[in-house]
Amino acid sequence: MMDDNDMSDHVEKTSLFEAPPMAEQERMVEAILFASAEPVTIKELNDRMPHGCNAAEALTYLRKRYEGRGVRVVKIGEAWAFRTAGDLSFLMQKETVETRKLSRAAIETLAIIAYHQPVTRAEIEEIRGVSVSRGTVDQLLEMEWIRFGRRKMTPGRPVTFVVTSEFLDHFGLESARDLPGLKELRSAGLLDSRPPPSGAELVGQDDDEDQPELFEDDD
Amino acid sequence: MMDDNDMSDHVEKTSLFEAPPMAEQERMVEAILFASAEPVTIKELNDRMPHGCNAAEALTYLRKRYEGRGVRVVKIGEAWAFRTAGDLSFLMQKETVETRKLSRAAIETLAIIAYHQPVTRAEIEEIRGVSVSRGTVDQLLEMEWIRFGRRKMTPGRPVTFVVTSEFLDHFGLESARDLPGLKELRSAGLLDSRPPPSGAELVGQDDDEDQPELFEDDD
Amino acid sequence: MSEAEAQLDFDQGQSVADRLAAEALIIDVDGFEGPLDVLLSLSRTQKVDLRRISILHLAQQYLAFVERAKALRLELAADYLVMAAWLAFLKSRLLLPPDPTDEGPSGEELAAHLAFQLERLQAMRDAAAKLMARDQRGRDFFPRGIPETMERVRKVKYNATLLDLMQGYARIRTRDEFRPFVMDRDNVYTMEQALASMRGLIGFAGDWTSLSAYLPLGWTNDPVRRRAATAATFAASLELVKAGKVELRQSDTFAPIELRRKEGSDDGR
Repeated sequence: MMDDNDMSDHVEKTSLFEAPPMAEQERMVEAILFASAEPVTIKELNDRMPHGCNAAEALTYLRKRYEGRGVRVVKIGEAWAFRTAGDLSFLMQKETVETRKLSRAAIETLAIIAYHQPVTRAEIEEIRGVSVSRGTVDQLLEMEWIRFGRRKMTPGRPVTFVVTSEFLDHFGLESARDLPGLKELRSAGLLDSRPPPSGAELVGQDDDEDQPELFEDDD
Repeated sequence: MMDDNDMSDHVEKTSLFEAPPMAEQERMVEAILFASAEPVTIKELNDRMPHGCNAAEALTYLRKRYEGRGVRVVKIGEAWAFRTAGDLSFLMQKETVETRKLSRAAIETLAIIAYHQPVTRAEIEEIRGVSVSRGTVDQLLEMEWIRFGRRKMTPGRPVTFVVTSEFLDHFGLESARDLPGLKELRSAGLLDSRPPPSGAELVGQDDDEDQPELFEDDD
Repeated sequence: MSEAEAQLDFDQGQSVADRLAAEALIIDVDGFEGPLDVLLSLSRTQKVDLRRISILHLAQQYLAFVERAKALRLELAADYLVMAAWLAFLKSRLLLPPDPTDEGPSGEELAAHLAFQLERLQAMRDAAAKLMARDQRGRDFFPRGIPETMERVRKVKYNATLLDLMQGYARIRTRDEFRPFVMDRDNVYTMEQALASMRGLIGFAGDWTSLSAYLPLGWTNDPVRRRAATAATFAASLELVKAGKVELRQSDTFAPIELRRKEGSDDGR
């Protein structure tokens, strides 16, 4: 906070352009995040708050304030939202939304996309050893848990899939880096796209001739 | 808040049937009010919270906690809900300003008022050769570019319109007399300066001899 | 371990529960998501780390599985059979001493890759389970139940420049004064114009005069303008004839058209 006495002269002159005090900015962030069911980005916060506000700073104070409360300030991707504390879920039967039961194939496909993103359909099939049905991908797209990523710079320029911030929000993740067990899987080399021994017929590869090339410049 | 130390003995003995500490109850009320799609009554709160809770008391603490915050706990009928603090309601509005070009009819009407003020609606219609819609005049009045002038001392005492200082401001004019005259319009190439193909008697008539009269009864 | 031993192992060396499980594998073949899924299930019976699994053993188990499935006359999808063929090939590679002249990957390399695939699939299944076990929105934690909608206030600001104003005014003045010429009609002479000018002139037309004499000044040289003026003047003279003001005559085809004021008509002007 500024020293008001020192600056009083200055403040008088520029009061029109002076940002509100930080406590006030914190209230504003609180109000905006409370009002929205969707996560709100820092940019959106700053856009909605008066000129000169620092939403990011106000947010750090707000997060601290709500630590241990019944609702919490959570980060979802690049955005922020209030969510009820997980330990109080037992109170919420009334609010519980029946989610469509996902098939085992859909859950596995989702996990593969989350852990391997950006990933092509052929890569998913290589990992699961079966072809991925259109319906499975469509369902995940429809739920807005996955979306199309950039095309791979490999022959055929196949589309890739990545998870969305909606996915992060649903599973209470700040980012895809926070996926459970991600580090362990990576260090175990299980997220590598290890090409099959050259010339070998691939297990699970039924008809994708271009499959071996898919992993050439995978990241 | 309760004194936990005083009660620790008691809590230990009856923990199975003991209500959660008040701080915990407050968190519960907070989460329920936050997540509920409708305002929640005390009875509902008690029904949803573990046995032995005192929702009314927890609510009192919660209200106090949110005093002066960006959101407040408010009573709606017999039920309770979170609402944005009144002084922050401006954050819930997104104002988009769209600049649109004034319609041709409005510009022409405005021009006639500026050049011929004070002018009655009938006079405007005579000059434009078409009737002037109410909407056009209302729009100009609303923009505060025109206002009502004195009534004309003619039968029916029709109201007149004049331009406002707002209008002069917008167009960077000191007075309506500073509007470019017909001669200037012509030299600016805005008026057709070709002699009419025939009827030479018309030529010269559109010179601005009559211009001074435009402002004859200007006030 | 010989193949026979493995077969024995698979058939009899397991507990009842394991045999039931093996049975279930066959009965539920359609429930499997492809050969890799079957291999993963079979590998569990080895009860070792997937990295140390015996691929040879696994290959034998799979081949036995496919045999039994065929014996039960279950329709086996092509990829199960492709896998069987591939595993048979792999098994032979693993069992035979390596041929130094043979190019391509060794049996060990192929086996290692298969083991990797199985381990990776298992890892993804575990990860999926962990993911689904997380707190989920709408089940364990919740967003605001009464979101306050952002009100969109749309303000329209109208704008106009001085030039707009001047153009607007000029437009009106132009309309007023040159109404017939508002459009680009330089070379169009209207009948109304001709009528107006003839009305002023026919008072002086006591004698037969050529129609061409009535053409307005400045419309006689340019052929386009002359044609327009002639047509308009002729049409106007017909109007005047109809009104009983003038008489028209033409001595021959293409001869000049002449007109004069009709006797008795005093309305020349």
